[in-house]
Amino acid sequence: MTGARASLPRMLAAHGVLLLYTIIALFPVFVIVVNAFKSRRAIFSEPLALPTPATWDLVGFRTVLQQGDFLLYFQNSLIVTVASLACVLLFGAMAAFALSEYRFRGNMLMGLYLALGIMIPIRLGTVAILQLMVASGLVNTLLALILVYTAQGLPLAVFILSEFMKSVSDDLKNAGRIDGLSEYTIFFRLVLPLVRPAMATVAVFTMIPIWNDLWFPLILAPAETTKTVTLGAQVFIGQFVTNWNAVLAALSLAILPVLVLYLIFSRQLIRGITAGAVK
Amino acid sequence: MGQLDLRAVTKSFGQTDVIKGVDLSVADGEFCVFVGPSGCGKSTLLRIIAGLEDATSGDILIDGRRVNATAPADREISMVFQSYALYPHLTVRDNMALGLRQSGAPRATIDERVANASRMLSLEPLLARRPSELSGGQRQRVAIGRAIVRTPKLFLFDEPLSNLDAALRVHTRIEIARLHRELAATMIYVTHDQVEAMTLADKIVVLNAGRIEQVGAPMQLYNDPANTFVAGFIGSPQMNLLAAGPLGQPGKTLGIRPEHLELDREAGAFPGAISHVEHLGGETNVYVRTDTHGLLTVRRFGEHRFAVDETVHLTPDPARVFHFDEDGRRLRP
Amino acid sequence: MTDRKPFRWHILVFLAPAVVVYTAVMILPLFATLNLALFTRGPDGEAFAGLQNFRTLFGDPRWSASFWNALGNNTWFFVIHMLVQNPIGVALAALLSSPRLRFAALYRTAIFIPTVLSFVIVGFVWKLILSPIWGIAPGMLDAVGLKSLFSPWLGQEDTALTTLALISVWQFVGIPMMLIYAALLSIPDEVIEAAEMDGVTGWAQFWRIKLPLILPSIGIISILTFVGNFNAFDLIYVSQGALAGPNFATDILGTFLYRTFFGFQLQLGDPHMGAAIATAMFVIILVGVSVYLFGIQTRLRRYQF
Amino acid sequence: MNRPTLRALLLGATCLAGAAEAQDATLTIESWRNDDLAIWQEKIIPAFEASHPGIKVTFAPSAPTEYNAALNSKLDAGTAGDLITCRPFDASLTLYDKGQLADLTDLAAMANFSDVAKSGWSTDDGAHTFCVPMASVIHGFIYNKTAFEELGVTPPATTEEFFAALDKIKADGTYIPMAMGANDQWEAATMGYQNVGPNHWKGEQGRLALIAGTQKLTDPQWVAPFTEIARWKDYLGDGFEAQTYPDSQNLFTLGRAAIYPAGSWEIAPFRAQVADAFEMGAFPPPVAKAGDECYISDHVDIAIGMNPATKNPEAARTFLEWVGTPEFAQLYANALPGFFPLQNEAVALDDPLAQEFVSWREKCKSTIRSTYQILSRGTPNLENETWNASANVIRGTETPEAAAARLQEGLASWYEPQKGN
Repeated sequence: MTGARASLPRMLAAHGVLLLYTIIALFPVFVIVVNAFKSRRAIFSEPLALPTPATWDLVGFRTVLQQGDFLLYFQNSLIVTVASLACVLLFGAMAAFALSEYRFRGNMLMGLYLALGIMIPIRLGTVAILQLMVASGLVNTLLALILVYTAQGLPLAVFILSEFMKSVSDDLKNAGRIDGLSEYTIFFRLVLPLVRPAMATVAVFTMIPIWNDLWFPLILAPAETTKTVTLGAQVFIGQFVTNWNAVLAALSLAILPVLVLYLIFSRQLIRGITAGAVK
Repeated sequence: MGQLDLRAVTKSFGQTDVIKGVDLSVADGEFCVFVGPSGCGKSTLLRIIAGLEDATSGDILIDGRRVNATAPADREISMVFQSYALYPHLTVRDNMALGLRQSGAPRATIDERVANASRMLSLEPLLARRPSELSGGQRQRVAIGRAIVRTPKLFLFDEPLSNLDAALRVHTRIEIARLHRELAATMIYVTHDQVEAMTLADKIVVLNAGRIEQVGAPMQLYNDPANTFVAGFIGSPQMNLLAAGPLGQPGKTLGIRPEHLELDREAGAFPGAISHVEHLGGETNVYVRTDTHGLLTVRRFGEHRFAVDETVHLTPDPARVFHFDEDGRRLRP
Repeated sequence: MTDRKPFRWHILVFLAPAVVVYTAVMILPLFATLNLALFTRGPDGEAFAGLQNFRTLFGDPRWSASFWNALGNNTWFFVIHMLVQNPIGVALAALLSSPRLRFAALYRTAIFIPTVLSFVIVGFVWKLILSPIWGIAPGMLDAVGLKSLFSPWLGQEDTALTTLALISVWQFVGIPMMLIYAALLSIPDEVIEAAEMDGVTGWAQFWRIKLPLILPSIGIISILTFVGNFNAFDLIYVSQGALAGPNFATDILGTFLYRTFFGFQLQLGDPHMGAAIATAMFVIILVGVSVYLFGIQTRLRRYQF
Repeated sequence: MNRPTLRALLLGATCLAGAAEAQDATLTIESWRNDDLAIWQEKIIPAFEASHPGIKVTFAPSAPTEYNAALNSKLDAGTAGDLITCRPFDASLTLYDKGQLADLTDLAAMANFSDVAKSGWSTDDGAHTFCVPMASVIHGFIYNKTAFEELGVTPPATTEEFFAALDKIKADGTYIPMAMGANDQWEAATMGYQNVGPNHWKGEQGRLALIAGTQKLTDPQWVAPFTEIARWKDYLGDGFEAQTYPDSQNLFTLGRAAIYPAGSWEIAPFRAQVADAFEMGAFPPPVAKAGDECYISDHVDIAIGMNPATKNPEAARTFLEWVGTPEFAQLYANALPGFFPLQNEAVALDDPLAQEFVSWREKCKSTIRSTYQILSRGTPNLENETWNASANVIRGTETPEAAAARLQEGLASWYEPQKGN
């Protein structure tokens, strides 16, 4: 198939480069997955070999299933991640809209204030956060985690979204105002759909640190009923011996839900963009 | 130099056939307008000529050379987009110069051509500005300028005036006509506005649902439409289509342009009641409701006074009627 | 603009939820912590010390040597990301956004997968791959006759940091790729088509049309990389430990801070010195972000399509 | 945060919670010993609960690297568990000083422990003890007995025999002579420096002299351990610079290395991993010449104390008394061979390798790691510096003399008795 715009050599070169990089990206993942199904001995004697009947070993997965309630941990992780994301996106987009759309006294300062959070690791505030959660009775609840992650995700979300909101056509918003739409309707009906790709992007990289965070679940919600997957998997990391079978099994299973979330968002990203292009 | 030939060009998007076999020749220096209702495939056809879409089958020839697999840039054409598609980050000058610079033209040539084009389009004072600092009409002129400097074999225009206000549209229309004369270049122009088509074209191609209905000079289409579609599409106000039977005429349908329908207060072929009158100064359009033929339009030159609901009588000029068969095809005597 | 209205409540409504949550859960705790930098623990409990902790951090040769070492390493870490991660990310995005590319979604997802991995397994698998003992990297180099190039990169002072930076690049290249990809897709088709007609195709199209239009996104990525790198911690921590060996060759501000603030092994946590380091980091990042916001971002032109 | 309000809230919550579960007192143990989760759940807790109805115990470990940081945060905010596993020396002493560990001096079970056993968890003057000692770990060398027999190597007693054995294994080429890596640094310090060191500085004698300021780290007996481990470089596997601690363990348990500089904690996991692949033996750190007095590092490692903020102080003390009994020692030592009880009363061990290790207590003089008491209280931290220095020395990037000089300079910069030396 030769088209006017898609020359064959160019396409082949593109595929070549992408394929090469895909291999680089996936090779270590392949190593992880392959070894999750092998016995400890086999992992280290031949890390690259595919599991054979002799080395096939589900001990990692068995340990994971026996040790603690991983289904519940997964559920907790999902609840925390999705709820935090929803809050980050909604609150973040609202604030970003206020900052990028309206001129008001202190706009610039407010923008800088909201950006301060990306400059200090939130981990430093641990003790004060924990005290806050104790005072409000939220220790060992998922809400505590959701609040922390929302706060943690907001600065970046506001920063990026306000950048993108500046590229939404003024004419469109003004047209809405002339048609009598309220500022809220303009935001929810006109602006939000147009920045959907940006929202998807923000969602994607807000969710990853949340999903993989170990610290706050450990401090704020270490109870059995509120454990997250990452925290649950820590059980297998010992002082002197780490049960790599179980760690690989638990953490490679933990990739799947984030991957699904990623696929959902990346579809939004593409849909949002193509929808915007159609006149 | 700028001969275009399309041979049995088709285009499908999945199951949908958008272009259903188009054959067309456009001679060097000709101003050819594709006209048709929206969704008829005229823009797609233009994009196929440009190389922005690939034809599903058929041949596209420019100056006799088959260009189906030639990149747009190598077809020696240029295009003016509906939304102008100016590069937002470049100045007017750079917008115009970019293509030439890319093809490695010497600096002097670029400067000269940009200077020529901007003189032709009165863009000189705007050369250092960016698109966001221009008005709609100015942007349109830059887009045209960008097309001119490349001295292409073929100019393609994709509804270039639809984003302009009425006065500017007339002005730019004349501008384009003048450019065509000065450049003596082949131009292909897509519009849904039959007035633009009539005023600009050497040759009009009427498209409907992915097929060419008729090709011809403006007056040829006006005076000799091949079917009811062309008859209805060309001319404003639209041609009246009457049932032929009650008038004892041959064929299924009878076409008569509003200016060829006689209106008389006393007597005529059939009666009707005036439902609305439009006074345009130079002409008066009278809308008449009839029992047998529905709402008909009568166009009379000069100022005339009619009252709404007044009963009048209509008579078609027998020398000016067109006869169409069941399928809408013209029955020629 | 709606300047004539008496009070624009909607601005308040739009800002309130974010500001409230952010202030209560993040800013107040963080500044309570940074405030610790002004105190020390003496024999009779905490005492106000003014800038003494900062004098120690920058004046005491031991503290300042550690600090400058960490800052230097951090800068190198950032440079590698800017020179490797972002160009690769942009290039991949450019390839992915080429029209009518098949399997684009597949490539995109595959390249993004490392980003979602937890640091624990990233550290594990790369140590396994690069290990001189278990033979993946040496074996693969051997297969192409380059075994002599292999060395225990993670264990040598001159290569460890670069190796870790490259691992981090491997993990996070998906993020600039995504952002740039989104930016590229939002360039109107007609502009690209106009370029095609002008003969500006392929790489030239990328350099002359697309790149200038996505510069604001590249700016965002640069600043995100900067902030992310200067806050980085986990990868080094899981692969080299809090002492960031060999011989502190991989010590960055994040590990230096963690070690000082929370303590490590027999070293007790010193929240006061830790807070001083955190404040220094905060100032560094703030300066970087301000330079970007006021020096660069205002000069980047944004285009409404 | 407004502290009084917070306290009130906390108290309120406590009362409510207390009323709800007046029947059973539940004790939560904070620990870094993820490794022992199964042992606690399956052996120790059931044994305790069987003899103490009305008290429920939960073992809640966190990853060892996060333990100190997480525990401190939770103690500061008041959400830590009732019982706290104690690191030895300053980490716990600081908690005691801050009132975050209760004074347990009056616990009856404390009588079962010697002052040395309690030293890791007592104030500097020994007047107060705040954790019940649980176990110590002993350093030495574990070797692949099968390989030794195959090559005709016998366990060495002197340094020269040790290096001769290494030479022989190296010459043969089947096995990597010694499994140790420099990547994680602590291996080099703990299993290298602190393992062979006591023979040079004569155990407690040298350690206490260092604390008193009468010896310096640049004295020959303190440089010699560095010189000795510097010689190990030639016997380590290819790329040992990037070899991690788990790599070393795997090298040995997969039968690829002949000698493993060890801590006794390896016994249980090695048993499980080696299974029947080969036989293991152990020998103590070699002495300079045959007949020299030998010293071993028998390091107090783990203890357990009480969070003063506990809601169930009575139950907690009951549990701690039980931890101080020989019954617990018996249970713990045999569940975790390699963690040796610190009680006065001898405990019968089942594991032959563990028996071998513990038998050295009879032949040699015990000491604890030189850097742990008092000397790692300032900045720079002597223990952490020793990790770095040991790894550097083994990698050959710093000479033993330079490393010793650097440590001495660091120590003298803040430690009064060493100043002016």
